[in-house]
Amino acid sequence: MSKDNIPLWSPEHLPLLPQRLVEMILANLGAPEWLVSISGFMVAASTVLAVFMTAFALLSLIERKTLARAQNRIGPNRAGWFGILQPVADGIKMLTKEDIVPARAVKLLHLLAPILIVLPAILALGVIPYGREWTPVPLELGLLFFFAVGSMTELSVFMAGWASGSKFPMLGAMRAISQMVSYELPLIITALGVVMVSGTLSLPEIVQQQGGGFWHWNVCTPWGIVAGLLFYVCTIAEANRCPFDLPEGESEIVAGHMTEYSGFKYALFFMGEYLGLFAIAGLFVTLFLGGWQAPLPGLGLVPTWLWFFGKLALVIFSYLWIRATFPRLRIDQLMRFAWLCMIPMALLTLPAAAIWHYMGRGPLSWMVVLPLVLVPWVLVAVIFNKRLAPATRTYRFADG
Amino acid sequence: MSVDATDIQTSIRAALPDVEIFLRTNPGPSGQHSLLVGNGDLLGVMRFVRDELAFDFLSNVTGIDWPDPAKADAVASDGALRSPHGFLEVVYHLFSTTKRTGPLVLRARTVDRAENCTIPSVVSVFRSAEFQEREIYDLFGIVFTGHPDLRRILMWDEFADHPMRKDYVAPDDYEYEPTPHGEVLERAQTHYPQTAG
Amino acid sequence: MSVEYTDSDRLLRVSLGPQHPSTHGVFRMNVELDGETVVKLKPVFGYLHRNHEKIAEGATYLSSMPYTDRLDYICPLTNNWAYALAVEKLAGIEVPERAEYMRVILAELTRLINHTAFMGFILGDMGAWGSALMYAFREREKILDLFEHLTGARMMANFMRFGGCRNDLPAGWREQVGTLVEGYGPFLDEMEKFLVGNEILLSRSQDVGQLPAETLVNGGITGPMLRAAGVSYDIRKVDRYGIYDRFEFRIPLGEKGDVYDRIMIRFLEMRESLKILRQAIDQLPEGDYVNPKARIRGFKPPVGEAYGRIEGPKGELGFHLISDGTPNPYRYRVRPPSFINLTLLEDMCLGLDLADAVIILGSIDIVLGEVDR
Amino acid sequence: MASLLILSPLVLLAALGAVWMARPVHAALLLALALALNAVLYLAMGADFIGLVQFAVYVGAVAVLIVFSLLITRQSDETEEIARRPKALVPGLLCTLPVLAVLLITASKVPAASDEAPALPLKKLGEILFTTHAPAVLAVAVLLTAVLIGAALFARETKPNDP
Amino acid sequence: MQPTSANTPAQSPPEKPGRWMLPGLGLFQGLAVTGRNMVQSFYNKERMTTVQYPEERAPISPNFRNFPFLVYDGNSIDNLRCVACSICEKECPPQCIYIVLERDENGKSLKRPKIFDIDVSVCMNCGICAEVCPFDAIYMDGEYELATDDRFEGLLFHRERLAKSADYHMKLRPEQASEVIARRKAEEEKKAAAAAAKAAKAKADAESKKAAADARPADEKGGDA
Repeated sequence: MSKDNIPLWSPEHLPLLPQRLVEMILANLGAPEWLVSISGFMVAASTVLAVFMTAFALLSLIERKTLARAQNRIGPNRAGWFGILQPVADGIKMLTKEDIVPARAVKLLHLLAPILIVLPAILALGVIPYGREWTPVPLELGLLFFFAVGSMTELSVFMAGWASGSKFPMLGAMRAISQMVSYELPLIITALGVVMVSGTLSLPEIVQQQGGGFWHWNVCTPWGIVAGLLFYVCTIAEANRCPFDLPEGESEIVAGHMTEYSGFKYALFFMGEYLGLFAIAGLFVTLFLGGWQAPLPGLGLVPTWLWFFGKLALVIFSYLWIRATFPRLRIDQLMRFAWLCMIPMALLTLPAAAIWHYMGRGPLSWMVVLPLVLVPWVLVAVIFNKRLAPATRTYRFADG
Repeated sequence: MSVDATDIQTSIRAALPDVEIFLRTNPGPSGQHSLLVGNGDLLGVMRFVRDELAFDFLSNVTGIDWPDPAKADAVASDGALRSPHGFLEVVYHLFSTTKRTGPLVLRARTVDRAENCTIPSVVSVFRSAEFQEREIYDLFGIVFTGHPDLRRILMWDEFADHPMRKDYVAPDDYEYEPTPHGEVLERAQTHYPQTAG
Repeated sequence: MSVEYTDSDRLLRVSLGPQHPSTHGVFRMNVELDGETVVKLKPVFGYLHRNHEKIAEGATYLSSMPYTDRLDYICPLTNNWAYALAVEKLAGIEVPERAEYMRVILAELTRLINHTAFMGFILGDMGAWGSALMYAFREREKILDLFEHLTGARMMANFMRFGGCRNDLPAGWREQVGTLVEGYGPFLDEMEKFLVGNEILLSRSQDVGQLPAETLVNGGITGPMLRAAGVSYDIRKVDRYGIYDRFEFRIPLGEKGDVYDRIMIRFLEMRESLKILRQAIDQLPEGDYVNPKARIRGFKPPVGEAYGRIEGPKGELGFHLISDGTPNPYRYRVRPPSFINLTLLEDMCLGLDLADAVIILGSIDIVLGEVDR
Repeated sequence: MASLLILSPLVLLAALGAVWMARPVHAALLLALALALNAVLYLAMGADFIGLVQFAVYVGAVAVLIVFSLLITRQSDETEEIARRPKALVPGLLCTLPVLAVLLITASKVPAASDEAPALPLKKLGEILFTTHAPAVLAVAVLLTAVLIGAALFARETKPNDP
Repeated sequence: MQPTSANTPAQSPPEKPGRWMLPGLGLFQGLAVTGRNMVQSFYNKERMTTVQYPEERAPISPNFRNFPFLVYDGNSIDNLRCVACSICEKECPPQCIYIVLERDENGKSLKRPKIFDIDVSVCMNCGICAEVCPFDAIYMDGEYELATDDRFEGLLFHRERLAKSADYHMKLRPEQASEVIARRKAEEEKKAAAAAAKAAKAKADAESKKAAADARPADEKGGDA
């Protein structure tokens, strides 16, 4: 894309503005070619980081305020105008808090763990297409990169759990790893469905194919509904959020693998968790909700990255809503749910997607694929309900 | 509805021939008379009461310290003064969930307050006595023979004395209080001389 | 189902508490875990022990009434009533009609507070931290305001005297209770929508911590836990103390006695309490609120012994008093339902997960003020 | 070429550390580091797909499972582990030297590596895999499922007094 | 009598017994409840009960009781109603009141407390002192902002700090104060009447004695004074 004929200040290219400005200035100053491209990349990366750091700060405030509203409270409103400065206050508190390292901890791993949790989240954020023009790193193997980097978090959770030396982190690490490993399978299998249909691993390409109105989105296809739902549930499990927040189930094992951390390392854990949440929710929006595509064809005026962040906000609001409502699953129920219900259902979406693709994607394919996908759900609902899912009970009354 | 202690006593005597069981009338208006059971046949009586008379719920086990026996006989007496020196006593309140009958009060006494203050534990008959007997052991010092896990329950394990006994002297290392008066004042002044006078 | 392990070094010894988010106070459990399943669970008490009974022996009958508020500090008025009932049985004092009605109204309001707060706590233990608790505490605040309006303090009421109550109902109090009772029905429906059908709660709480009814009775378990296992034993119906025989209400009974039944039994009990409250408010007579002949100062009951008990929200709360004629009780014994309900805690938790042990402790609904006394 | 010179000693060091470390957890983590550096080597040479797959499969799955199994089993104490190490040096060297020799001989016969790797687009890779090599892929798939079921059965038996 | 468990299979709380429910429905009901609360917490006063404390203050109920205070009639502190009988000191459960009776030089009690301390860190505002005081001298206050940084002297309220005027009591609890005032006035009248009656009787005796004295003036000089 030639840079010179695109107006500098067009809203669509706003996110790229800092990068193009720096490159223009350096080019005018006669800097060598490699220096210009290197600094351009650095500035592009820092814009992504800046955007998501402010999003992280905002989300930590919005989460507390939405949870408060769901519980008929007001939430933080003392720091700053409407609690706006609360994230700043938390940041300063985290920085000034004493950083206690337990005596039995393995110092190096104890320090390395929080870093290795934030690292993959940031790498994953670099791959997601936020706007028609704005994909920080348009990799040809974007999705594979995302999952490769994403799977490293388990290693850092183990380091955090094992290096802290005490019991609760050990339990927390065990739970976290088993949960992440068993929910990564359905995550990848459902993502395969999208890859099969769009024929490419590069995320901008996948979003390109979902253009022209929301009925083109992957979620509005017979197999897409089921795959999207499963992917959504797996994102909750992958980001360790309620009802799958077993690793730091505070009512059982205090704070799981994060128990022995305090001060800025604890803040790093939270940053890693929230950035991971942005990354995995961003992937969900990219694969199933048509990334930066506008819901209706005629909306060319609005910059595309606004659609992406709007959908992202909606998805993350649904996480907060779920967190305000549901209790936690037990570890064996979580495992049984993953292996007995999620993975078979996810495997089922692959043939459904293939049939839908080779039957020409028209109404005929809808009629064939829809029952193929929904019948097992009904079967599982009936079986689960009769055998496993308990019904409510009747209670007799005595007068005496 | 309340229980008639006398006919319970007669039925126990009928079933267990040579049992030591004496009626203790309660002078107060509450009308809850009790039966004093010898330590030897406490378990037998408890098992009989649970199985035949359907008192399947042991609600409460209370420990009492009687330094002078006259007071004990004033509260629950059959006229004759039974033991010359002080003793420790345990009172059991039993109820029946099926027959809905009121408290059957049984009493068991130790020989004396110093060396052998032991009473057979009823945990084998009523599990509900487990924690309550541990508490009585902790606060009164009655050793319950046959208790599965007799440890201190409320005080910390290294605590030596038994606080609920009448002759227990509380430690006087009070934190300084601005308005001590009476004997609290004198004791506080021994600890904080500058506040005296 | 007992789980024996020979090589004990494979076990993970964890001490849950006394500083732990879900032990309802300073309560500690030494748990031995094999992976996640509980192999051994020994409760440790005594962190809040202040020897309430020794203080009561040194004080007069009246001055230990405010201390009974601090036994089970979530339902102070039922503690007061249990103590007043025991002393009235010890000294043979009659209670006028109006005072009996006031006592029933206050006890049923306290039962509402306790069971509503229980709903919030049990969901907090399961992980839905905050939502149910805040709704429960929003309703609890309304009832506490009623108590503050009547007794002068939200929680530490110190309101019952031997032979009646401390002061009369202020103007308009009765109507306020009426409006509260009307508003409570819809709140319970909303709470049930939140609780009853929730699959995660169902799967977490059903068939967890289940014991046969005989073991429960033999273990001295009383209150909603006993009725959840199907044993119909409610002291309001058994002893017919106070004027409970004038009201028409029923006792809900479960069949399995697991955590789910205990939650639902407390729900149904709240609905029954609302029924009692409606009847009590309609029939509240005029008259003096305390027995005129009852003395406040220098009260010396005759020599004797008495055991009085009531159906507290947590179980049978009893007071065993022995008087030797002096103004101070010779022996003052509290029969604490929370303490005795913990006897079978280990039997319920063996072989289950750590997460279940936390919920089972929550379903017993203990308050450490009463456990440690 | 520069990346090869920087990365390969690092990989060697990490692998040696993985072998030499006394505490099993350190060894496992160093193994993960070695595999990760290997993946970086592939990426540096331009073979993106292989690099990412190596990273995802080895670091993401294999290393995590090794570490997870360490977490569950009770570690034996390291002291007798350290005691055995010097004695193990001689047999260790005896085994590795012939392998090293074979490796060097084959490496010398290979023609000088051309600079750019043969560019193989992903789509063609997929087609080759599922057309010419389809039977091999199916055989591996059947083998993997058999292994999975076997592992599940093994896991079940060790749990004592299972109904 | 056997428990008549009616065994009437009442319907389980919200819906028919053991109704088959689509597995996901319960979760959505839960979401609906939190959603409704989230939306209504913006406009429904019933649900939003939080009060921004320093700016707005929740109203306290009329007979809310906090720490006790001594009542003095009129406007000067030295006519306290308290006569230092120290009944409240004996009856106070945690023993946190400390009274020293004021005596003049030759030991006659002046019916006034020289020292009247309440250790507010020990007092649990149970209200028993106000209940047992026969002279209406001590009542429970409604003021609750008493935080201090000094743990000892700051929480030891002396007589001056505790004493408050009768009309403060009237302002704090109108009906209780007016009832006390009425009762005290009635006692005054009764005492006055009794005094008057005694005085009248004394005068009557004096006249009768005088009359008797007049009747026999000759035999004794003195006559009573």
